[in-house]
Amino acid sequence: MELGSFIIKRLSLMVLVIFGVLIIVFVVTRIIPADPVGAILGGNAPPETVDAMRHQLGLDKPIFAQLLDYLGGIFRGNLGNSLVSSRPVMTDIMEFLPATIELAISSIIFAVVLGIVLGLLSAVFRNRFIDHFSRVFSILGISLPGFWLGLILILIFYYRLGWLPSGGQYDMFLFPTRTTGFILLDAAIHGEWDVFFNGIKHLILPTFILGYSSTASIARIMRASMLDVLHQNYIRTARAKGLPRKVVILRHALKNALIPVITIIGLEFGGLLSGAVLTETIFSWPGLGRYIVNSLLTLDYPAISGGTIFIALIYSVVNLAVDILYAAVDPRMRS
Amino acid sequence: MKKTSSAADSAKASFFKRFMYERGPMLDDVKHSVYLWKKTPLALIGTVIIGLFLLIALFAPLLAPYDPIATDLSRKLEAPSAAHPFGLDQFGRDVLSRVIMGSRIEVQIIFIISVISIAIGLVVGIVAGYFGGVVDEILMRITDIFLAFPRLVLAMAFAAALRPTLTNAIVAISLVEWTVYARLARAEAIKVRSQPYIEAIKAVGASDFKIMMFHVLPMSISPVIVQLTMRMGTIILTAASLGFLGLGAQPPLPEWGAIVSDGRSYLMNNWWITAFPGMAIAITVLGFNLLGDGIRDILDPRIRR
Amino acid sequence: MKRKGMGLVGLFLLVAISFVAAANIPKDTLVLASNTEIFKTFDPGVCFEVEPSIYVKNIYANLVTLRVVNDAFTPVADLAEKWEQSQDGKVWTFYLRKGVKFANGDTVKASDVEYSYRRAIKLNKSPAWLFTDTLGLTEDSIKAVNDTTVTITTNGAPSNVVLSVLAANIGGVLNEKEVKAHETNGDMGLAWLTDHSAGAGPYVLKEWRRKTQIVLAENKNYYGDQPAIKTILMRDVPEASDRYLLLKKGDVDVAWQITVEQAASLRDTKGGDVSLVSTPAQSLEYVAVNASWGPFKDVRVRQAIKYAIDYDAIINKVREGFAIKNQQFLAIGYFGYKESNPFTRDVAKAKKLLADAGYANGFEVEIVTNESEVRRAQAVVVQSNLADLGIKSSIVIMQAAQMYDKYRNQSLQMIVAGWGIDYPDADALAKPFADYTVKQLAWRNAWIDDKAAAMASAAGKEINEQKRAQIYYDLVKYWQDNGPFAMLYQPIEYWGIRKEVKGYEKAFEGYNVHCDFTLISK
Amino acid sequence: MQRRRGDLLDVSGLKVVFDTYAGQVKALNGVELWMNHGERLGVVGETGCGKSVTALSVMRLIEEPGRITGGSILFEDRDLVLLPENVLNAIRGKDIAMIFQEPVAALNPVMKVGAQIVENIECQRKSAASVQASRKGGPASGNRPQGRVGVQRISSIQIMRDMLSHVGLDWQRTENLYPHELSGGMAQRVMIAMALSSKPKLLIADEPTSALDVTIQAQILNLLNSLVRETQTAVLLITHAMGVAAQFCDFIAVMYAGNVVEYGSIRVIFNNPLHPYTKGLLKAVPKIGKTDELQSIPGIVPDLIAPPDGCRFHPRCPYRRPECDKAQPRFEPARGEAETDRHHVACFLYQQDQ
Repeated sequence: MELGSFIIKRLSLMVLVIFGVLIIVFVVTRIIPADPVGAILGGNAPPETVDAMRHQLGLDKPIFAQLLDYLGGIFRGNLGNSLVSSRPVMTDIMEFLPATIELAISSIIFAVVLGIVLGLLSAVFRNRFIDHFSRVFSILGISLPGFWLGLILILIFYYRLGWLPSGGQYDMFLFPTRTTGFILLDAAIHGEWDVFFNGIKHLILPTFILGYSSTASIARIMRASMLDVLHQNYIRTARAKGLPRKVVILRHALKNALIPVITIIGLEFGGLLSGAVLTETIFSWPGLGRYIVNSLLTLDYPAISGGTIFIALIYSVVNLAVDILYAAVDPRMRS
Repeated sequence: MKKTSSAADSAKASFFKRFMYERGPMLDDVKHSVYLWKKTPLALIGTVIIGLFLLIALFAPLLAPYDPIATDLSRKLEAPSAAHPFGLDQFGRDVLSRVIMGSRIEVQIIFIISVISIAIGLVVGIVAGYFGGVVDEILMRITDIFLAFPRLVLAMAFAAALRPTLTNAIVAISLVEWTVYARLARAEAIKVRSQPYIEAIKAVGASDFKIMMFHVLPMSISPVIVQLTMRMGTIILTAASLGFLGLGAQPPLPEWGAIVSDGRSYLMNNWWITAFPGMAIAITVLGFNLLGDGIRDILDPRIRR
Repeated sequence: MKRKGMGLVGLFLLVAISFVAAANIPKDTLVLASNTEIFKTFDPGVCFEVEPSIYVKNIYANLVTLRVVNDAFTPVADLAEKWEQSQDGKVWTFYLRKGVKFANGDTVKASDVEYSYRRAIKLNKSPAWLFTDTLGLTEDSIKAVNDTTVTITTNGAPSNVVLSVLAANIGGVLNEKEVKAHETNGDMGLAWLTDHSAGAGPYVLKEWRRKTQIVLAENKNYYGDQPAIKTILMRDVPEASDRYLLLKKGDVDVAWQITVEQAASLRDTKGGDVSLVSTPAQSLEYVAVNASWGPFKDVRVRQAIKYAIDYDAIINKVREGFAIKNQQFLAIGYFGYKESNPFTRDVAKAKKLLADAGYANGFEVEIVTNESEVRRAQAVVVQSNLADLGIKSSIVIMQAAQMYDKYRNQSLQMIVAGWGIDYPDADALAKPFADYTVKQLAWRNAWIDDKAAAMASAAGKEINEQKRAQIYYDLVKYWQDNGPFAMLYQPIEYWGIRKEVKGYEKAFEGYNVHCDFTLISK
Repeated sequence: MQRRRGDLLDVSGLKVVFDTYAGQVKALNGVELWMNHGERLGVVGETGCGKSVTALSVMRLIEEPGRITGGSILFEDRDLVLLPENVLNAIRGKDIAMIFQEPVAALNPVMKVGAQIVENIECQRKSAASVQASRKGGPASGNRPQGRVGVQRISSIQIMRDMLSHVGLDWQRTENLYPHELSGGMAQRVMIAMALSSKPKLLIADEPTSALDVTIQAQILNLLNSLVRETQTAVLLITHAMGVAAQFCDFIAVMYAGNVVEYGSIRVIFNNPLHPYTKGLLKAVPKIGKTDELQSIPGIVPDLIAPPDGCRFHPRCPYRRPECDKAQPRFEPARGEAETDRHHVACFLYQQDQ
């Protein structure tokens, strides 16, 4: 019941924020210095064609009318047509979104599982080898530029060793049946196990590159949080009960230590979405991140606004989910 | 004469004693910090790295053996040699010189972004926290809106919209970074506002501006600085990422991310173009992270005890 | 429980890794690696980009097509088996080949031609000006007389121009019935044709997974010989280094858009599994100055710039030799082309010209170019060349969209750019480069020269070939002396290919005006 | 080995140090105290004198960077200092239970309080079973109910509910609450219910009332009093309030800077305090009906990193003698007191061989 009202409050806040997001995105796309028409027509088109195109896109209207058009369009689920692909931006996004979500989910699972395990071991075996290893691993994770590391890993694992593919979602000559757009899910649904395992193989490097820095942050937070929790009075109480160390750690410390970790999973997801932009570029991943980068480079403003709005939307929804999860895990949050 | 001087001495001594006594806890604190510093070798390594980084940036024109922008196409893509330890790039420029001169750009990026984002963050945070109510609500919702974007994505959008140059990348990152400090400053301002002495100062007739300036601001600075050292690594990475995507510094500026981006087509045959600037980014960010970790550990009461 | 889970995950990964064994590329399949971002549509009425045009040409048949004969483009029959021109040269009649079928089995009729051309004009997309401006067509200009005869009424453009335009993408013939079946909201099939095909060319578009791959399959109903390559798969690989790696590892047959350095290393290493194919490109690289801006108003300053540039360094170093020196606006092999390269780097001469113009101490100028690596490198060379004259220049890199926007407004001082040829006729070059009234390059650089404009215009209308050639010859001379352009070179296109690929060279001989996948085999 | 002075607990010569940045904090410097089954011993002293450290040491709950460097803690027949962790776990919670100063913080914030009590009951069952198994039916220990392995969880829940009712809480309302939903007093009742649910032989109460409102303090003490009276549980009460100790305990150990300076029955401590520190402490306690000014002990608690040589109290001691900073006074029985009062003191004023 309390949780319900919390969710409602949080949701209404999110609606407000999303509205702000729309305005910011509009402003951003309208301060673009170049005439997007140049982007569509390329270098050879004569000025008459350019003017016609401007009119066609409604760019000759006053700015306020453009804003209304834009907001009206969005509320009807119409993000406009991409200047580059000439397709509705919504169609483009729906085509590229599953790949990004697939990569993001696989990375966040990787990051959360490995991060928590490393952080936990690190705190429990403080100043032992595993702690030093995990800390070095973590500090490198947040220090190494992913775009650079990615290039190097391709060189090693694809070119030198030949163990992993260099990029893409699956090998060529595979023509996966598509239902949902999620390669692995579709492959599983249709029993195309060659596609499934091929997809997994293609996921390994990008997942590592994308998830590494999150793994590192989560491990660091987990370690600090665990060390903090281990000093709490209730841990002493648990020990005073005569519970074995393992039980004290897993039953009493872990859940408490996870609470701050949960809050940063939301933030880390933002980091993942940011990172996806780079990772997708390096690993030829057909996702939304690359779509946005290309839109930015070609100043395809409907695509920029659509893509950014979607990313912000996903991020907000994930943060909402994390907040709810947080409330569900920590009883103190509920009242 | 002698007497007076000794009196002065003793006055001085007593002043010193009093000073020491009053500042005792603070000095203990400093001692403690130095102790913790020494005890965490990683923080020490971080300090050394950042020290070197700053020195290199400071003396870059003296250290760089060649002009980082001068091209010599006849010698392009030469492998590392004694004369050019990091090799030559696709324009025949000395990679070492570019990396060294690049450190200046990184320092510039960090410095300007810090100043801008802290300035915005402090103003927004302090005003929101100090006044509370509707002002707080509005400012914090604006902050939330900025936080609703993954940082790099928003920075990319700003950078592209403003058109990609180093300056604009700096502005773009600042526009994204300030939220961090706004939240910190707000928390501090709320803490300070509820202190009884603020009521007293108000009763005496101090203006809101004065209170914010002389009482809230100083309290907010130190958590902001701590946060800053921890975010510097991220700032460099963000700037480098923008550079890598072609949305940041533009050639021939030797910004490290841009160098990696430019050289990535040469990765296979001419690894040195990307390897060295990439390592420079990694090491510098590592240094900042180690330093930030150290500072956090030292100031964190939980770890202190 | 937990341990079992871990074991499962481990097993899973092992199985996944064991699928590593690379699939060999079948004999009847050609795999290309390219950055496919440039692909926006496969609609012949819309598509106007270089690489996608090649695909469109292999999917759609036109009335006529171009072949390279003796190094020059020559129109040859395609869907039309013969054609004739009226006395005044304005009305063209085309007679269609009989029994030709579209890929879906429908017969190609004159009404399909009429529909396709009218559609292109009505859509008024990027290439539409070729029909409307160059040929002066309106919707009424195209008429299907009967099932196999179609007439086209032009503005009297020279026959080479007309046939070249008809052979371009926009002249691709669509299956009217199929397109109409896929119309949504009266868009004339615009949405559907973006990623579907309805043509009569040797291939059909089988699949386009954006940012993943583009797959062409043979058209079983093609009227000509069935191609040796049944499937052409283009993998989207945005990074040049990845493309090169894939090629070297044999995971692709051909790599497009590799860097000049990679290309040079392929060219210089003989006898490997990978070699290089190259052909002159249908484009020109140039440096241009704004003739209405400050010092560049003076023709001597413009000439000084032309003598300052180190053309050889750009050709041999920046392009690694993948360029042909060509200092006029006519491309090699084009009507009226005669080799004419009067400019070489001569700092003394350039300095004297500057001093005569009153700029002995130089001036400051902004050089604009776009993100392309080669362009940037060229700008850097030009920058240092200008520095030798005392001209201080700064390089501003803009995104293409922004650069063209400013360029159109005549608001750039100096630019390093290129011009892709729209159709293979001298007219497609002379007008943009010399005739400011068409508001193309001459206009953008504010070179308002009525004499040059008049000559370009006259040449465009002249039906007598000898006279026409003479006008171009004079125009080139006048333009080289007075114009705002320093032509750097005509690029050479190149591709890295595996040794088992045969006939690629022949197929890409006419790149990008003409390119025929059916000539490739393995 | 010296004679056991108490049949339940005998702490002797207990030394604990903490390694910190500034040096080694010598927190306990040879603590001496003992008690029999069912007795109540109060440990009093100023903040930082080592009371809580003593309590934690008995449970062997001293954590890094602290460690026990000497002495023994005999509990019944075993020296807790020497026992391995797994054997200790069988004693903790079962034979010795503990309640803490800040009851809310001492409860796991993400577990319902009922579950936390049940956990304790189950834990004791398991360890009882394993102890019995390891002892192969050796002497069954004391007054605990005989648990069997696999006893239904239901019965644990029942015990939990009984215990909650016992400490005056409505179990229906309380068992599903989280710690943050409890007041301090309720939380301490929960802690008491938890601690006593296993019927321990010794309950260590570390300042159980200090963090509570004054009115609640009395309630909790009364509750504790009645409960331990019923079960004859021995209590080691750590407190800084002499009054509380006087009300509740049979014996008192006065601690100063890591040492027990005086030990004895309530009667002797209050009527015949010997150690100057005890005297000072008593003067600092307000008494109803007396108008004397409250006296505080001049000076501050010494720095335990570099404690004063000799008797640690000597810098503040009004009766300081020359030998006081030379050596540590021995902890010896006071002369002329009844054996049952166990009056011991560590002060040169009363040193016998002088």
